[in-house]
Amino acid sequence: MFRNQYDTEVTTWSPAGRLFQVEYAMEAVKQGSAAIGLRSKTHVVLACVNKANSELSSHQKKIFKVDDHIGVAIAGLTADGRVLSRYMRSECINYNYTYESPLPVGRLVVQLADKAQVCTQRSWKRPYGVGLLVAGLDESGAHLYYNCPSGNYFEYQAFAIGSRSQAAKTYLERRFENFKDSSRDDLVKDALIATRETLQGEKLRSSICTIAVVGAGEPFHILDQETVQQLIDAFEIVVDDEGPASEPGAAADEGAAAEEGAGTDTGAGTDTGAGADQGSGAAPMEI
Amino acid sequence: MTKQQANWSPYDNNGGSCVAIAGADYCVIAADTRMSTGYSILTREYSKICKLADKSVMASSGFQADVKALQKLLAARHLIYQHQHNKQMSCPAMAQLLSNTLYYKRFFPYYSFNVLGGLDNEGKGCVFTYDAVGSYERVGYSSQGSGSTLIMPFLDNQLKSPSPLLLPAQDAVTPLSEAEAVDLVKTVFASATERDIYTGDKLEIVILNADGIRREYMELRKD
Amino acid sequence: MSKSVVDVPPKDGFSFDLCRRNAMLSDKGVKPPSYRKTGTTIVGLIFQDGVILGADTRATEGPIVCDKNCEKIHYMAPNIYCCGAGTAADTEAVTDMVSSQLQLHRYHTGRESRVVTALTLLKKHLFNYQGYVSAALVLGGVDITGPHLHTIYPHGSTDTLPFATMGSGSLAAMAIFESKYREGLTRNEGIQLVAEAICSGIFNDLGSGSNVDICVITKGHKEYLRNHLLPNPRTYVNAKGYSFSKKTEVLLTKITPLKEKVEVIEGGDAMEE
Amino acid sequence: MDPMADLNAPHSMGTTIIGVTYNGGVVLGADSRTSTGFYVANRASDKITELTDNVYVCRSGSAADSQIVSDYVRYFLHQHTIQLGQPATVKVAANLIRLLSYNNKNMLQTGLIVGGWDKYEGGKIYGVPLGGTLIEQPFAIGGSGSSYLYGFFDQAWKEGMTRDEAEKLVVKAVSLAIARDGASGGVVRTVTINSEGVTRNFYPGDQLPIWHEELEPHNSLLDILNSSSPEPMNIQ
Amino acid sequence: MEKMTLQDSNQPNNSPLLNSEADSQRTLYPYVTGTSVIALKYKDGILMAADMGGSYGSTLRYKCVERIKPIGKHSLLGASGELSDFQELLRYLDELILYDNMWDDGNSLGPKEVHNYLTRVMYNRRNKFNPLWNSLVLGGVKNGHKYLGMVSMIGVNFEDNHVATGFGNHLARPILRDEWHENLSFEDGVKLLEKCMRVLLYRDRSAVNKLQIAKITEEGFTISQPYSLKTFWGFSAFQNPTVGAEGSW
Amino acid sequence: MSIFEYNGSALIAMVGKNCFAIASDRRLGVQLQTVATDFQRIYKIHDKLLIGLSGLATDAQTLYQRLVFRHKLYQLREERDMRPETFASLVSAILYEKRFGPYFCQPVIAGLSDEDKPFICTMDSIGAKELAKDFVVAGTASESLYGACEAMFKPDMEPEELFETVSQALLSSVDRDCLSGWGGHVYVVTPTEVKERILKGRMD
Repeated sequence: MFRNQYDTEVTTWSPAGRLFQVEYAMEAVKQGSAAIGLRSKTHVVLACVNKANSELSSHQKKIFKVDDHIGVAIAGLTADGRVLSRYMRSECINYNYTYESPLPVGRLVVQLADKAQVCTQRSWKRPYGVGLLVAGLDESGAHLYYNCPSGNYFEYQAFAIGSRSQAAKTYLERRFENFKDSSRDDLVKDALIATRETLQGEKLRSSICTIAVVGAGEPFHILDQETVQQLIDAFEIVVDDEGPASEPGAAADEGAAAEEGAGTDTGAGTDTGAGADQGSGAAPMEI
Repeated sequence: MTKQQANWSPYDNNGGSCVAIAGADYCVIAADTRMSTGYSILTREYSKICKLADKSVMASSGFQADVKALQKLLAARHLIYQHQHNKQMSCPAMAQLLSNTLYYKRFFPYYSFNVLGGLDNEGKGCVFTYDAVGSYERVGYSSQGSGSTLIMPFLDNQLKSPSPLLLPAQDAVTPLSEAEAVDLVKTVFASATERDIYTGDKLEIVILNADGIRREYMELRKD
Repeated sequence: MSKSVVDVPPKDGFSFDLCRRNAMLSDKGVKPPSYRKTGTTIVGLIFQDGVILGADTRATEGPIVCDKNCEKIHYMAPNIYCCGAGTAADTEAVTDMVSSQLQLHRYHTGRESRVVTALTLLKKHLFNYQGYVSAALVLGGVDITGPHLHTIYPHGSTDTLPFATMGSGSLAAMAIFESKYREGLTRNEGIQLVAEAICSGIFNDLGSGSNVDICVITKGHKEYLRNHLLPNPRTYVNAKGYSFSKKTEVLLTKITPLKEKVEVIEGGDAMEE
Repeated sequence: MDPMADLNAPHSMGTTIIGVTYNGGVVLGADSRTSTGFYVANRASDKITELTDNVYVCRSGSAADSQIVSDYVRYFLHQHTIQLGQPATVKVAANLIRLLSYNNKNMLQTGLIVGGWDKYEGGKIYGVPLGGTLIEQPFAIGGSGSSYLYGFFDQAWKEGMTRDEAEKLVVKAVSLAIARDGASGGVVRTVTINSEGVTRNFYPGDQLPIWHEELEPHNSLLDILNSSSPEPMNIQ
Repeated sequence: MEKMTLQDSNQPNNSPLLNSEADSQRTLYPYVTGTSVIALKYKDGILMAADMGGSYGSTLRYKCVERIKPIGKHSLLGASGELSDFQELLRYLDELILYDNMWDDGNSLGPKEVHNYLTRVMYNRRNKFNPLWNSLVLGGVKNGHKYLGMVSMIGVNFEDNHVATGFGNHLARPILRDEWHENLSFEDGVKLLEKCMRVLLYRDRSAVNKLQIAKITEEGFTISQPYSLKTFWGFSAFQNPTVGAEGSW
Repeated sequence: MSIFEYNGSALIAMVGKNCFAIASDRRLGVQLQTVATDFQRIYKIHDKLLIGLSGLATDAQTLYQRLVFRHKLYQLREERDMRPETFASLVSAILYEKRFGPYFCQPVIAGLSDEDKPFICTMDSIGAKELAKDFVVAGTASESLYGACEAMFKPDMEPEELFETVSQALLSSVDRDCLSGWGGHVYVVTPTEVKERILKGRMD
């Protein structure tokens, strides 16, 4: 990114039709440590990498429970994320008060996106510098959404945001077709592997990642560290054993995924496209 | 044209009685399930007991719409508390919240008569009893609602707690075992149903102890 | 002290000497007392050989049941009975009064009382008090002209019906009658239907409760089925019973043996002799 | 909203009562509903009461008051008949009613229509509304249902009807009032009095004419569903 | 110390707070009113019955008022009480359902949600001393769950297997409590409702002999054409009540 | 305030095996102020017939005088004591006579009839009799008493057990009623003796 005369106001267009302030905000998302989400028909798993600011500090919380059926993982400005998740919580509580039923995930996501959009159109406001992966369950099934600072939102089968998320995305793109029918535990395992991808060689430990699950019969909750460590230990052994052997198969999967990518992902064809776009570095604002 | 219907009242009394008894390591909360207005029964199966948190349960009688609003408000407040503090509210905390919530409507009160029962931080049973505008007290046992005047003397007789003025302060919990307490609750409700027309149909008993929460039902007179 | 205060049995009618004082009290904001009501479901129907009357047995005072098994089917004459709803004292008194008038009338004429006679006496009394004597009655009986069933309202109006209900449970009972009554019921069907109507009042109206009383009157015969059904037993009795943890403290005891009294009387007799 | 609220209200007859003269006598008509508040206490009451063999009265207003008035008048008329040795005239009956109504106007809430036949004046109708005014009329209507009938009678009544015409008119009028007045309902009763005596007629509630926005009754919706098209219920 | 008991709230008009009848917008007493609505659960869903009368005081002024309306895909609403308030409420619900449909996301408001919404509306209006003068019955089926609930004018709400408003609570529910069971077929359900409606017709002064029965199942709702019920007046005691005892009544 | 609450009172009568107990509290108040702490509410009509009068104390005393008078007349005329049933009818008639201007007084009558069968009865202030087989209560604490008695009553109690039950019911009930209290006054009547006891209770 470069500085130019069109990027000082959020409401100022560039001649190329871009809003640089908004794009900068989306850059903030990329700065944040990675957050990953993936879903099956019945479950959604969120995972994130915990990165402490300094050796001396603890890491910041990046996964928030919104309601029993909704949770978010954030990447970017944690402070903004906190505010937004508080907003989402109160929306859920209000909806529940009026209808005594859970707020459909999609509707919450739209409301959230609308809220973000307002900040892209007011000169005295600043776009939120946070991307949110919204995981939720409603009567139409499990959902995973990505809300970005521009006010856009996308539904995904699986997605990753934040720094070094590309590696995770590559892994997910390779495997996402299986997710739809995979079990909860497999989903968690995939989430952990994807998380490991973003670590670039650093060893995956429960202390640097957080996992949360929501699904049928299972209210949104963050897995405690011990459980996560056990899971990691379990599959690290397996992966160590199977790792090399599974590699070729995985490569074949990748090819298939690339071919079918746009077509197969039900109900989210365009979204996958957008994901691909983003992967290639274009601004995801065209939609 | 008759104008007699114009006498509109924002309150109604939907009747019912509630009892709570605190023991050393348990708490029993009970209420009947009759909902009535005037001389007619609206439904025979309306639970007056509401679980507010893992270790606090409220039983309320009075005006059902107010009770419902109160329960919903407390549920929402408790959710916010959980989000903020990442834990369940303790029973004494809930007791204070309930009091504040009731007093907030001092001049257009919730017409609800509540007992709050639960386990405190030490796992001891606790019962809080309220008036409609939030005055409350921690006691060893209490009853509220249309049959409370019938129930209270017998509870006094069986469970009389030490005077709150004694020094050093003594525990208000009752000396009964859990099974005895449940039995006592059944007796007082069977007795109250004999004489109070607004109490009846079915008794719902909620028992809180270290193992968690348990529900029991017993049939009452249906007339 | 005027002689009327320390009285011999009153001639007739009510005494109003406390009215002014009580009115003064209620002017000062003292609430007038509430009386024992029989919230009540009472019903009656005509079947093929006569009349069946039915009643519940609950008496209430506000929200409290003060009598769980009271009698609401009052005797009027050997062939006439009357169910009462409303203020308990009024129904009791008005039926007692009329039944004694009927008795006298029978002594006088030597004939069986007629239902219309009872009806007229009742409505006359109630109309006189313009609804202040609040008795709502279902009057039934069989006389020389056949079976009759009437309802009498507190203001003194009366109706003649093949099936009738009164009291706070009258709607619940009427719902049963309106959907099931037909002409020419047999005795058993009639009892069954009356019991059903009373039960409907017992279970749907809070002012009515406890047991079902039934009275069957046929030509020259009557049968009073007190507590025909007992549908509401107490649901729970503690097996062990309760003990009292602390005995009551007695300050003073005074014992008066009653034997002595008997002796005194005997002594008196002895003296007389 | 509580419909039980006034169940203890005095039991009154929001009523439709009608008296009509025709060329040989009179026809009296009434509905049969007695209500306390919104509850129908009696759906088949008889509001046309015999005073003597040749004079009847239609009662409206408080049931207790109208019953007591007619009880007294019947008693007086019986005495009167015995003393005179011949039937009382309609006028005498009407006057007795007037007397009671007028002298106790603060106590009584009742409006009555007296109708009958006597050999001196033939068929006569007298209205005695609240307060005790006595008015001889060719036809009289009363009760709460009468407010729906003034226009109809102004249009439909004519002098010198036959007995059949008069009876039809009365039944039609009462059924019209039943259709519009919630306080009137049930069956239609008529009493025809002429030189030959008295005839009572009974028109049950399910055989009354059908008026605006009313439908032919059925046993059950199921009958309609079975008889009509295979389409079970018309889907909206 | 004295505890607040509020036992005397039967006379709330003593409080100046509750006595502000000056505001003219609110329904102080009903003008055009509908009488009872009855509804019950049956084997496949919900059946609801209401007559079509609109009373104006004691005048039966309108006889073609539909008091049962569908709300969204899954619910039926029946109303007794002031009809203008009912219409206002339908307007709210139309908006609610329209907004709900506009999401087009596969989620929709079921009977439970609508019932709860209605409860909130009624309760809020009573809190403002401006009640909607209605008793509402809400029934519906969604995802195999039958739902039947009621809301009163002041927000009292509950669910049951059968409900009735107004006079129905006194005259119909005794019959329903006696005869209702889980596995009622459609035919038996209709017959039971008709039995209740007939009793109401005999005994409720403002009932009109023209009614509709509506049903709602998983497949959708249907509302019957208006029709009338046969009534019975043939008891000999009705023909001549005073036979054998002239001078009685 | 209801006029019945002016002086405050609690009355109870209970049946045991061939015996009965009748008990009252001892407080006389003027609304919330206590005036006397040894007030008598239970009066003897004859050895085996007692009447307790709750409600307005002035009416209770007047009524008692009238009843004694009528009973004495009866004794003179009949040369015997009234049976409890007869006496109850008499009280009922006297009360109903003032239907429209009643004594603010609710009586509890307890007696042993000729065959030593216990008889208890209460009525409202206009004489609607309630004959019970187990217990009857009256006064400002009546609701509490109903509740207590329903839970404590057992059929066929012996005199001492009956005394204990009545006393416990009375004391625990008046403790929940601020208008009655200050101990209790209990009569247990068996065919052979009348045992009158004064109970210690809370004095507030």
